[in-house]
Amino acid sequence: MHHEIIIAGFGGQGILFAGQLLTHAGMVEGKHVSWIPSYGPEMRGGTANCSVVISDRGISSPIVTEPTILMAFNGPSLEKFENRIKPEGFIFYNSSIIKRDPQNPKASSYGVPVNEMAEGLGNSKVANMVMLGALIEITKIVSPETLLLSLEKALGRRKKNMLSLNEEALKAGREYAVQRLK
Amino acid sequence: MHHEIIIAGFGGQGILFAGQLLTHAGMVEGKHVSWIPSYGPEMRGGTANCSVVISDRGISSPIVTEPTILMAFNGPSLEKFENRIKPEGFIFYNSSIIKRDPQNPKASSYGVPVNEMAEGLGNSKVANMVMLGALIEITKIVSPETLLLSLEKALGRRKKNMLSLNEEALKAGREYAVQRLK
Amino acid sequence: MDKVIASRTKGLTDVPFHYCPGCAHGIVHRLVAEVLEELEIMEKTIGVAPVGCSVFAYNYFNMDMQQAPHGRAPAVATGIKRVHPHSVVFTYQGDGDLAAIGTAEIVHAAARGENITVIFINNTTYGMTGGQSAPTTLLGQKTKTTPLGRDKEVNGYPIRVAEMLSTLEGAAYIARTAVFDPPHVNKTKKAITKAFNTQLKGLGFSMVEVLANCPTNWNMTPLDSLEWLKENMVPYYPLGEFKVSEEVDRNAS
Amino acid sequence: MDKVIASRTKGLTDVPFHYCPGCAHGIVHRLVAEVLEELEIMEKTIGVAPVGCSVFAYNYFNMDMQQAPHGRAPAVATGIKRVHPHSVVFTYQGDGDLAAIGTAEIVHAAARGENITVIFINNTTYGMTGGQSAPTTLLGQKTKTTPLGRDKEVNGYPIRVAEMLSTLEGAAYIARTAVFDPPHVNKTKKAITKAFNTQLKGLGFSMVEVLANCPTNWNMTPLDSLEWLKENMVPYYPLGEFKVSEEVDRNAS
Amino acid sequence: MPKELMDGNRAMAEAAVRAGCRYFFGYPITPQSEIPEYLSLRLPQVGGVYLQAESEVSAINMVYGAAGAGARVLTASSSPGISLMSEGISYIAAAELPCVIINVMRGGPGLGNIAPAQGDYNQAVRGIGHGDFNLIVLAPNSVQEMADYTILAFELADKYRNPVMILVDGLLGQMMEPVEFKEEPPKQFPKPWATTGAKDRPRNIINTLFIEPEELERLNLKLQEKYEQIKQEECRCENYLTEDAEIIVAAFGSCSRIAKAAVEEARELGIKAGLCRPITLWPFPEESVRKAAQKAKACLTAEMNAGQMVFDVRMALKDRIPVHHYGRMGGAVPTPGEILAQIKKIEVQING
Amino acid sequence: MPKELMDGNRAMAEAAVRAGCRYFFGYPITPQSEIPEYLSLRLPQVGGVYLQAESEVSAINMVYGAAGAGARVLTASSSPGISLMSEGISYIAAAELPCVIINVMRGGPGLGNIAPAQGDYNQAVRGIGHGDFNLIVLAPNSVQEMADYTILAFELADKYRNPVMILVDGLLGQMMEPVEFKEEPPKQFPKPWATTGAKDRPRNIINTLFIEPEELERLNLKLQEKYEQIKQEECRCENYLTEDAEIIVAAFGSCSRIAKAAVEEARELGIKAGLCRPITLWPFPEESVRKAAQKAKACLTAEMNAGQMVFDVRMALKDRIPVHHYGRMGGAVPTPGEILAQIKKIEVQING
Amino acid sequence: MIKITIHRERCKGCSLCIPFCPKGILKTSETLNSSGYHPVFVVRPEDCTGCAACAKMCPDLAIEIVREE
Amino acid sequence: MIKITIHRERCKGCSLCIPFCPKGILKTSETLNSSGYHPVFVVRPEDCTGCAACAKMCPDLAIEIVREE
Ligand SMILES: Cc1ncc(C[n+]2csc(CCOP(=O)(O)OP(=O)(O)O)c2C)c(N)n1
Ligand SMILES: Cc1ncc(C[n+]2csc(CCOP(=O)(O)OP(=O)(O)O)c2C)c(N)n1
Ligand code: SF4
Ligand code: SF4
Ligand code: SF4
Ligand code: SF4
Ligand code: SF4
Ligand code: SF4
Ligand SMILES: [Mg+2]
Ligand SMILES: [Mg+2]
Repeated sequence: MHHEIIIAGFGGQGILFAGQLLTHAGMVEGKHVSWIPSYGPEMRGGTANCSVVISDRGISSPIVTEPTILMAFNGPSLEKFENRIKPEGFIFYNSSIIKRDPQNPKASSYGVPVNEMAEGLGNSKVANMVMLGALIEITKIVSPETLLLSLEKALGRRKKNMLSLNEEALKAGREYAVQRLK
Repeated sequence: MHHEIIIAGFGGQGILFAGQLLTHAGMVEGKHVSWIPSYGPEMRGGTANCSVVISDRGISSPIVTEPTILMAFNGPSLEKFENRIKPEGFIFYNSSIIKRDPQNPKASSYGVPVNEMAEGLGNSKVANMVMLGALIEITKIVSPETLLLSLEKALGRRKKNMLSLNEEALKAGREYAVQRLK
Repeated sequence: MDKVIASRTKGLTDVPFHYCPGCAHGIVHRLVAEVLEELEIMEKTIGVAPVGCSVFAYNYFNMDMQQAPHGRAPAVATGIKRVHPHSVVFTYQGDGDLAAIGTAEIVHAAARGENITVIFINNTTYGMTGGQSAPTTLLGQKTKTTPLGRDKEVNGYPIRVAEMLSTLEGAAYIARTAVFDPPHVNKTKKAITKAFNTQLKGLGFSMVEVLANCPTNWNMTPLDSLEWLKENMVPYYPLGEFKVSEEVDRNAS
Repeated sequence: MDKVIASRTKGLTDVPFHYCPGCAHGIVHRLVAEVLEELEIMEKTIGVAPVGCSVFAYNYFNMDMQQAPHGRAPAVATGIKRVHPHSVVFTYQGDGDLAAIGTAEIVHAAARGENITVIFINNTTYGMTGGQSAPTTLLGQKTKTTPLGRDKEVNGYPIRVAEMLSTLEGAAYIARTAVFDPPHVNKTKKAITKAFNTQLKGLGFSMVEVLANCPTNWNMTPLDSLEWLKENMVPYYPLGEFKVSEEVDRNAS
Repeated sequence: MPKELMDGNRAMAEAAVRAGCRYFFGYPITPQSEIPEYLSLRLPQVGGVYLQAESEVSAINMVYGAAGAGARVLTASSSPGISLMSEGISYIAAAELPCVIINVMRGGPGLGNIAPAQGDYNQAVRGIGHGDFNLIVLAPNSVQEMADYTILAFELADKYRNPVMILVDGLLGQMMEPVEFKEEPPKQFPKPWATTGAKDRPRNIINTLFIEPEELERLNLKLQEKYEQIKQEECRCENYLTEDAEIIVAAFGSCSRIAKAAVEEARELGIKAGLCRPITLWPFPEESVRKAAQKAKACLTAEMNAGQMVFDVRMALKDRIPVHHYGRMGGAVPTPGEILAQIKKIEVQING
Repeated sequence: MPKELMDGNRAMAEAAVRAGCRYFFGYPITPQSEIPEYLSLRLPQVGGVYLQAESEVSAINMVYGAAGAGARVLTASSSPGISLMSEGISYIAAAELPCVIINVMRGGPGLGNIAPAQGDYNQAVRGIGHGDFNLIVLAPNSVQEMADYTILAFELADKYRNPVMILVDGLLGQMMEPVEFKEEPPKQFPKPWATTGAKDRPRNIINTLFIEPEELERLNLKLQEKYEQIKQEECRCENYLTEDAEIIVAAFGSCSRIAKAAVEEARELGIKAGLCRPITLWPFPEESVRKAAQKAKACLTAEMNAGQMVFDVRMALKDRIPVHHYGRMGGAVPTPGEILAQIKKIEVQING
Repeated sequence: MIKITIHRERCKGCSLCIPFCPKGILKTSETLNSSGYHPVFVVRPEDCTGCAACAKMCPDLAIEIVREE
Repeated sequence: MIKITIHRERCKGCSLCIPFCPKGILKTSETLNSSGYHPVFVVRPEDCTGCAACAKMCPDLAIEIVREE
């Protein structure tokens, strides 16, 4: 198992955090992992993305140029990365904002209306979790249990109430995947 | 003609100035010349010396390690340099302060009581000129006329009265050499 | 005929600011540009912006600009002004820039009575690098490098730059203003005008310290940040003119 | 029993000073050393001397010493003091060192209320490098780099360091003294004592600015130089205590 | 100890604490600010001091003071800030004070940008500051190594009384990987020379002024002797797949990770490529480089600069084989594919 | 013009004025203070400005401002002060601003002393400041050359929009020799890019920030291209008695004067020695060095440092012949006799 | 008559203008502009007095006001 | 009784002590010490009051004063 993942979107969409979570879960499951952030000069707004590698074998280069998985949270991100995907790769995209299908025929594409779903749960900030839920349901890259564990660790004691919200969002993402994407 | 000269003494004895004068006169007479100062960290007191090269041919190294001429204004200077003199070289030393003869048998030595002679002229500061007078009289390294010209240029317009004093000191040095050293 | 009450000033280019929503850098950029336009000196003005969130100022101010090393704008401005003494030279500096790494440069530009104008944005933090503490961070204020709040035992006391520079004879005009409401924005513009007039009259060093917000690194909404500024910064950093050389006021606009 | 009225202090080594005849550095060295001896703190004192005529201070002060880069003594002292907070740390700096290249370091040491003591020798020139102008050179004063006298239009105005640093909250004790006659030498010693006591009480930054001569570079006899100091420096640099934190005076020696 | 997921900057910061470092003096600059931010919370917890200096010039001089006073002390910055430390670093080297300096390089010259780069190699290994002196320069290439070599850095600094630089870039500084901190206590070295107050011993002096040329020459000879010893004892290098390699790729730091992937891909294509990764950039592991290139017909250095280490590789190989250079600059990061393309090109040249 | 007897520092200062330089920003330091002292009187006489900055950091940034504003501008310092200029010099190189920087080297590292030394060679030619950039480095060896190359320095700076360093030492700076100033007016170059106030033209921007790696890489490629051109066009070297030389002594600056005397003495003893004197230290005149060594069996570099230029000589000669190094450090100046002794030793080695 | 224009694409939705309008006629839009911000708009343009309080606070020069005569 | 000693070899002949002596008993020597300075000496030691004004001004710690009891 060897996955190279790019998660991309606006700054503020929880892109980097989602990537860290995934990376941590991979580590907990005994995989080799790496995470690299990338952002522009703006403190607010602008674009952000991160590269995650989760693999059974040691990671030589943590740089991801041809991802096996793309998670695109806005249009520009999809445009930038969709054609770099490895054959038989996956594209997860935010269909709340992105109103067209990805153009890469060699990849399996999954649109998830994460903004609407997150707002439905009462907080637009958990859109990233909805997407993660769909991702792990489809790719099985890490187990939901580990991801929850990682989430718990990341949020720490102080944010107990955030935890259940994030948990719900994850679950919603997984359910959406089961019902609508499979 | 090729002379490598070291002039050495206490800071404040006009060592560097005497060297510059000699160098300038050499230049005016069409020789190749160079002058290098050397002094300690003290602003007042301490030791000072300079290396002068006056030559018919181009000067490769301006560094003087084996001088053909030493002008020693105090004891430590004589001690430091007397044994580095080239065979057939000259030693001029300040016999007002240095109460022993130089030890180098291969060099011709000339003691000049420059402090007393300068004080006799009313200003201990022209001791350096007295020594220069003796030097040029004995070695003919530059002519007295050129040296006076250089002196005039160095003192500039503002110090006319200093000029005649310096002139007198030069002359006294030359006369001493004629009468006592030849 | 229509009368324009508010519109884009020619002192700025058309490039949208990269600043965070509600950041005072935008307000002060506009004020400086308006003053330069109104004084009709844009064509002879050279601006200097060192490093800080305003490092991209050369994209915005519609005139000759030099970007400068962190903290060194007053030295760079001095170099320019000595070459072109009849030009108008200003620096635009943050509090990390001016009050930390650039302390020597600002003190000596003021002491020399260097005939330049300094716009000093005091937002109590290093905005650009993500909110570390600055020499102007208030006691108790939390930043990325004073995670438990600034402690005078460890980090000492915030520096009041305007007061400090006012002890220097070369300083001809020194004022501190703030931009938390429209009247204070007006006062800030007046002070900036006075500062540039000081330079135009050749009177020496002029500086306007503007108390500003950094909603992003303060972790506040823009409106809350203005409130915080008014309630916490103004008491420690009193507003007003600290030094006005006689001639500045004489027939000042 | 015999009573010693004046003798060499144990605070100094036996090495003769390299200073020029009549240079005040010697007087102030003696005063600092005497105070350290009298307060019985030599064994826990670490001195820092940066570059200037007093760069060889490590040869003279009979205690642990660090020589520091030009202007950076307050930073070096800060490093030492943070590692050994119960030691006594002082710097000994010239005016080129402290008021020019080291401006940022001294301002921030004072602002931090760094618990160190600074002895600041203001002789209006760069003694060691041969008499160039300093930030404290008086208007009209001739130096090697102001050959026609300091001109405010070009070089600006002399900085009054004591006054400037007194605007900073971290400064607990700031005084200016001079050493042109025995009574003022006494006052200087009192101020130095107070400064070290400030540190011993943990009150923060203390500095004594001492108006001093540089007969060599002023081109004067030592006695004339003291007269010049009194007549020209004192009017521009008034003597006195500029800042005395309450606790300093409370049962101060 | 379980593994933690950490970015390289924080891993170095935590490792410093574990190495017994209790003092950090620095000034914020991207992309290293995680180090001061982490330590501003962490150091006070262990009785240490985090102090933000007013500038990098001040920071390095605080380090000078603290190191002279006998402490294990750290500073960190990025390219422009390191330049400002040049004078201070020269003093620290001259005074033979131990300390650790982290440079998380970014794109240059000038203000440049905050993207990862390796343009400060020359500065670190031979040009920083005035006069003849050397820093020991360590170039880890993973978060784990960043932790491990930080501890080593403190030990080497104390052992040789010499400043040690850890030279990484923004990519390594901000990359997260699992890291494990070892439990062993750090090695300690006595410091009888430190200025701690001259109680019950002769006074100590920290000094770099030697007015007599003879004296200063003596210091220089002593330093050169020490550097010779370090060259003998401290060269470190990782050679990977080099035994039978016809093409050696030499790379350090983050770029060596990318080069490693390229080498692996080349092997899959049947090209006998190998990786030579200097870990100490000074002393430069000449022997290991020569050993790596024993069977090689060509060498390629891959760097994120205009060609800096390539110079040392050429010196080491004495031009026995051609040494090519592939570089990206200004914060641009090469991909394994780009390096592979270079390897292929060379393969064609040497094997026709 | 009649010859004048002048020290090297003043000769450079006067030459700068004659080259049209009207601005000097600097900070006093021995052994270069004659430059600011001279200019503080001289510049106002010709309508220029001498300004003593509060530090070397400030001085170099004043230079940055003045150069950006289109002026011919000079600064001068000595080793520790040059280190403090590192950051600013990197900015100036990145912004492609022309200026001249004089380093009158002294003994290092640290505060060292004020005696002449050549320990900043590496710093000047490859390590000063962060990022990939180069200064043009000129190394005159007489007072006349100091004057001539100062004028050349201003011309090269303007021509290539690049900072130029004149690298000398205290021996040259304070040595007096006859000097003749040429009457030709200095070459001038238009500066349409300068910030002079944007009247009747689009505005000008002086900048070194390029946030996108691609952009910054483009700047770097442009710089590298320029450096390549300079390498092609500006190498300067003096070869003396090298045609038939079996032993080449390579030396620069003041040390080359001493080496020259040693070579002459060797010739008198019948040893075929020759002198190769790089005048541009960057670009390093590799071709000329190779040419000088055409018939040579060995090379000796003589430097007042621990061995810095020797590296470039070795690179140039690609280890075709052994390259020895003789160095004095800390302000100690070698004598012709010392160098001669080395030549003799090598002579024995190569000719048995 | 006062004509006030708030440039939807320049506005970053910071709200600094809103509380300073004496007429209380500024409001945040529900919709996003292309930069992802909720811009401000004028609820009752006819009530605007042209006092420019809003424009003075606007960091992004999003507000233009003209008195048409 | 006051015993005042001026260390001839430490004195640099700067004269700073001379004018501050209320008794006017300090004077510059005609002869040089080994550093080349004309040191100061006490003309009438018995007149010395031990006021130490001289010692306070001396930069070179050349003056020692003891009250013998
Ligand atoms: C020599 C150097 N040190 C550090 C930095 C990193 N840096 C960039 S901006 C900045 C501080 C910005 O704060 P401030 O000046 O207050 O401006 P603001 O962003 O708050 O407007 C720092 C430390 C740098 N670019 N150069
Ligand atoms: C970085 C650096 N710049 C310049 C110098 C040269 N320098 C040595 S001492 C000094 C100034 C000394 O003046 P001051 O501090 O007033 O001390 P003083 O000699 O007058 O007591 C200077 C400029 C230096 N050593 N280091
Ligand atoms: S970080 Fe702060 S100062 Fe910088 S643009 Fe954002 S709000 Fe303004
Ligand atoms: S140069 Fe001046 S300051 Fe230095 S020792 Fe001499 S008199 Fe004192
Ligand atoms: S101009 Fe005045 S009334 Fe009109 S919208 Fe703005 S603040 Fe309100
Ligand atoms: S102040 Fe300007 S940017 Fe902010 S909400 Fe109002 S119109 Fe928009
Ligand atoms: S102690 Fe007083 S009386 Fe005695 S010599 Fe000194 S100054 Fe004169
Ligand atoms: S003050 Fe001291 S050094 Fe000066 S003359 Fe008097 S005794 Fe001598
Ligand atoms: Mg700020
Ligand atoms: Mg001074």
